[in-house]
Amino acid sequence: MTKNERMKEQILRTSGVNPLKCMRCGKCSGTCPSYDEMEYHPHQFVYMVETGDIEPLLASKSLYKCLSCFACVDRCPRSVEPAKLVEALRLMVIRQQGANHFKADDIPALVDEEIPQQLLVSALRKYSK
Amino acid sequence: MQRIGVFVCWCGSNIAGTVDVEAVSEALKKEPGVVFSTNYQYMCSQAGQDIIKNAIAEHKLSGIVVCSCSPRMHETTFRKTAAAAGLNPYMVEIANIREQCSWVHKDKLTGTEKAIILGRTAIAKVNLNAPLTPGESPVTKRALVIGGGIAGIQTALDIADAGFEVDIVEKQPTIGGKMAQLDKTFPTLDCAACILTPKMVDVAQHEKIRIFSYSEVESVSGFVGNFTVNIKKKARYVKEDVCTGCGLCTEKCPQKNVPNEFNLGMDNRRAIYIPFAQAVPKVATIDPRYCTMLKTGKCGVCSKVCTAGAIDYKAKDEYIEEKYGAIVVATGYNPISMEKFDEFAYSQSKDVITSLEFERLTNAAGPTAGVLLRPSDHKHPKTIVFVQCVGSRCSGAEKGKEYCSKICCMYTAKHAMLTRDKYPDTDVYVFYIDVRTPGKAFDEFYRRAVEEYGVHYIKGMVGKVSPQGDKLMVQASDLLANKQLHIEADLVVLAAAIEPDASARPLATMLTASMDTNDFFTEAHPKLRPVESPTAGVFLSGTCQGPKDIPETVSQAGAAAAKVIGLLAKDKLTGNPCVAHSNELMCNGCSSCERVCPYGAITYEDKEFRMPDRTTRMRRVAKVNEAVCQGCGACTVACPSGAMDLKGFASAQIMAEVDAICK
Amino acid sequence: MQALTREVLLDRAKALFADGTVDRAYGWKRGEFDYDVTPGLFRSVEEMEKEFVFDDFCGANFSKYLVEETRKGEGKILVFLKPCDTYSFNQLLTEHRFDREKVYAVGIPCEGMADVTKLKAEAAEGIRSITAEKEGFVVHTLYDGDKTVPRTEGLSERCLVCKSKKHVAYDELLGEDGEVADSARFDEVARLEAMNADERFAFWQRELSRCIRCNACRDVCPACTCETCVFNNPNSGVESKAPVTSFEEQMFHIIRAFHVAGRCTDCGECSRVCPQHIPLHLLNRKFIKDINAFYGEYQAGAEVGSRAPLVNYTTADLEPGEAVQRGNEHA
Amino acid sequence: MQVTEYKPKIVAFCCNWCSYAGADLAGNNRLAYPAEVKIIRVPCSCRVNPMFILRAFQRGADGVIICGCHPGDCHYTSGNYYTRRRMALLFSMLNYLGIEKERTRVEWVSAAEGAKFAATMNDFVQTVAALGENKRLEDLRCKL
Repeated sequence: MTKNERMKEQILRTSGVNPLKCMRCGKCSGTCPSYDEMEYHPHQFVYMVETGDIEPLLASKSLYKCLSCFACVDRCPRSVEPAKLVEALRLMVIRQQGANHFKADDIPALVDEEIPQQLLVSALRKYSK
Repeated sequence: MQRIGVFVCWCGSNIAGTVDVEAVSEALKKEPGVVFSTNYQYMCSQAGQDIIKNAIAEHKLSGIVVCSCSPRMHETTFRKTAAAAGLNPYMVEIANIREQCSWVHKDKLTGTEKAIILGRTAIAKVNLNAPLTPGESPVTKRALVIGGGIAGIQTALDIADAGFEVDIVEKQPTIGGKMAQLDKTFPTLDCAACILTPKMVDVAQHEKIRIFSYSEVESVSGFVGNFTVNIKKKARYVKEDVCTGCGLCTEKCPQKNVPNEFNLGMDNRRAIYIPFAQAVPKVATIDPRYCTMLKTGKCGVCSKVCTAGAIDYKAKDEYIEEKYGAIVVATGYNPISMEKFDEFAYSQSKDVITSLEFERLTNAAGPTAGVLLRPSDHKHPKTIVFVQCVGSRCSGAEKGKEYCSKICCMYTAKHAMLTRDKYPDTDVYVFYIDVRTPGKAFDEFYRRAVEEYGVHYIKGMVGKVSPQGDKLMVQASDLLANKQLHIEADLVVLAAAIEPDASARPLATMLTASMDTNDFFTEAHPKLRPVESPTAGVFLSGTCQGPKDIPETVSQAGAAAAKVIGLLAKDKLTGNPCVAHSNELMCNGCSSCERVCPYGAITYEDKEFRMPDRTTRMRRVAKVNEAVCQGCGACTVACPSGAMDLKGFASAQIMAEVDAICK
Repeated sequence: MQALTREVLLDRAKALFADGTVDRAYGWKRGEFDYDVTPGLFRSVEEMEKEFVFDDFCGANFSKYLVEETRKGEGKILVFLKPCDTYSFNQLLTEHRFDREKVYAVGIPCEGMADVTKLKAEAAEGIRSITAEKEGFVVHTLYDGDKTVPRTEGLSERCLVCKSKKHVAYDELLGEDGEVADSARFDEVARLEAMNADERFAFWQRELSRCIRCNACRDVCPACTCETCVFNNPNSGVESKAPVTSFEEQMFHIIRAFHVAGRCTDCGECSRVCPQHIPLHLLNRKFIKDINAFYGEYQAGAEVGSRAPLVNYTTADLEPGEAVQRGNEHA
Repeated sequence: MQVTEYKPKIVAFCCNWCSYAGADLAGNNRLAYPAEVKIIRVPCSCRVNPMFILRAFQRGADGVIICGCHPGDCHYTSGNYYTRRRMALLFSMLNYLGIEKERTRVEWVSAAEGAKFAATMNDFVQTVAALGENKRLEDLRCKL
């Protein structure tokens, strides 16, 4: 098993996503609010994981542009759930770094009426192991 | 003791690949009753059948076991072979060593072992087989067609033209179905009404056809050749034979605000109405949900203006019972509800419409007299976005339908093309996942839309539609350009998936016809018997069986008609001899069997029995009507004494099979 | 003590013979011992005067005998029916097993019948007779004098959990009619259900392995009136007459219970007559309990013509898998 | 004595119209399931007499499964509804007698459910194999 295959295997296991279900309609990318900020778009995440092209994704800032709004998960006609792939990839990065950048205990200090709660949840998804 | 011949088929390598056929035929030679055993490459071939015939003659076989493919495939074939060699066809048993052995097991030893057991089981059964002779039942030479759309119309016309009587039951006040609502038809672009309405008139005028419009099937009993159907003629409060269809009532009725279902609610009709100008039968119908007279007893305008005196506020539902030899299901389809697809803002904006609504907007008889105007402000839309596969090809039932609705690619191309043709200043975008155009002149048609009419086909899906002011902001992906598009549209048209009509499910239950998970009727064989239901005497026409376009529907309608004609042309049907049979000596007359019989095939009579002491005694015993019995066997288990048994599937036979398997 | 005496019944029978209503009668007949009562067919008043008895040992249910007897002769048969017997009577009518016109049914109240085995066990040997007195059953013995057993201890199990003192069929009623009782008859079934599978298996092995295959349970059962019983039919695949194997533990009683499922009125005759004291009624009651739980309360024989649960269905019935789970919930 | 891997004997009663066709479809699609499963074709699941099931156990079967059309889809309208009641009561009774409840099963398999047929059989064989041999209902004389 090559390194990419191993990583793919791990991503599929942690995310529970089966990219083979994708019919390449692009609705995830059509629906994504961060689309223009991203180097790789939701449908590309799915396709690149499927082909085992994981390393460019891990290195891309696109991972952190995803707002975890889950619109792509909600609207995907095939129940592929691209955002879960994004989360798994982020988790992989954090695990490779071996550090937990954000813990649940940190949240109460950050709660502020101005900050949407979803942002905190999203941050937790992005930066914690 | 039987003299049994065993014939093991290789089915090329299909069986021989996983089963040692030589070993099987050798092993089965030793089974009780077996006097001959052989194997051959293709038992179903002429040469294979000749081996069987010769063996029957040469070894005076009284029963045969063919170890081959499923009995559902070739049982009939081998029964005919046996009959041709003078052996009763019901002395044939099949051991299914292909579908249920060689194809599901990989290891040859395992496969061979199992094949021997399956062969042994069939031998055990055939040892107890008895020759059977099928009974006969008469055929009622009249067909019922359920549904009066193009499928039902075509089937009815074809059957009637062959000289048989046909009744059409249509739940709407008029026949015509969905096709009557369409504007043009792809790929020739002829007007739907121009080709449909003459057929509707033909139906109305055909002396062999009766139309029960505004009617529904209430119950079905009986069996192939002998169905009894109860039809409910809903009260339309207008005497059908008196109404001239002048339409005066529909103009004078004061109740003006009834959503017009023919135009999908995009305009209004009156409480008394004729769905459209070419309706057949062209008679008015009062909608009791809206009629003031029916609701409050005050009004009566229609009755006053009707010079023919056709209005009858006291009308009641009528029930008609009729006998039929065959039933054709042609219940059609509906677009699915768009409620679950919030992202397309269907329920938020009037300017997000389905393709069927678009048909009405472009139809000369539609709410805008054929001028393409936005439903919200009646302005010409300048930018139109078509979204394909809405609710089709989804995973899981909660999202939509798993299947491809088949017709959307083509009608969307048609809509896009016609829009560009009539209004060249309009920008037309079509978002597609794949464009599927298998069909005669279909791809050419789609290419014309792109190349000649300049429709923008974009590979990608719309993610979101949000109404902003009088515009619709369409956010979509362009997969080939790897861009996200934001289009300011005036009209969004959704190619909604199609689903079987809701009436199909209860109808299937009444007909005991099977359905798939999507509520499409199942065909008897997906390839070889596509217009027959597995239930004998029930045939399928049109989209009730699966998504299809008009040409396919018409050809299936004709095929169903041909099957019906083939059935009705017979004077008698040979029945299934595998029917229940009661041993009078053991029968208690307890009525348990009668209670579980779904066909009412069991009756009782008092019969005189001679007792061992030479006295006679009257006893109540069960009698099976063999023409009515379908051979399910429910009675055999309900019978406490075991007097009831099933020919061909006798308790002793099944227990012999059990023993052979467990040996 | 029964509410009615032998004399009340006998007087009524005499009158019915006298006015020609009936020409024979089913009643309880004196046996070798006074507690050893057998069912008997009486053809005259004289026979009845001599041998007819009615006391606390008259458990036998005559319904089944009517199947054969009504086919003989033209006259009517008098039959005495205790409340529980009337259910069997109706069930047989539902199954068209005899001609109602040939029977004159007299309903009689029942205060419960004695379990002779239980009473005999009270005194080891030398039993002269057993009588029912106000204070309970009195066992008269040769060596130890009289021994009194409280009534509740001497009654049959089926009477202790009596399901109904109401007659559901009769031409005339002697004495008072009672009510359908709120019975605890399923408690024992529930106790078994609460065991684990191994314990249940052990229990039933212990019980059923004692079966000597005398067929008394079948022969007495008012639901077993088949023209040819499957166990006697060489073509049924389950024919067997003698207790040669494990067939009794494994097959016979299950098949028998299933055959009468939905038709068994829970009259308890099978257990009463079993010489090995196998609690056969616990098989039938399991079916009744399950039927009540799965498909709604159903009492076989409560009304003539009712549709038995096994020849009926609803589209919403529970699945067999769930049934096994539910059947284990000893509610 | 030779030690062989224990393979349960499974008798599967399949109704002709749905489940037998479903089994054929599993074959058409080459969906593997253990060879221990042997199918007996019956016109309808309601043809299956409880006596057949007991017979199978008596003769040494380790598991018996009955497959029929889904409720409401019976080719004979109501056959499988009777099956459902009969088997519900029979299985509950067998369980009451201490027979392992996992040895009996009813499953509705349509003609279109080849995959379900194979999956059901795989699961059932596994379940029964885990229980080991049927000792409680087998009549050893039948082995002679």
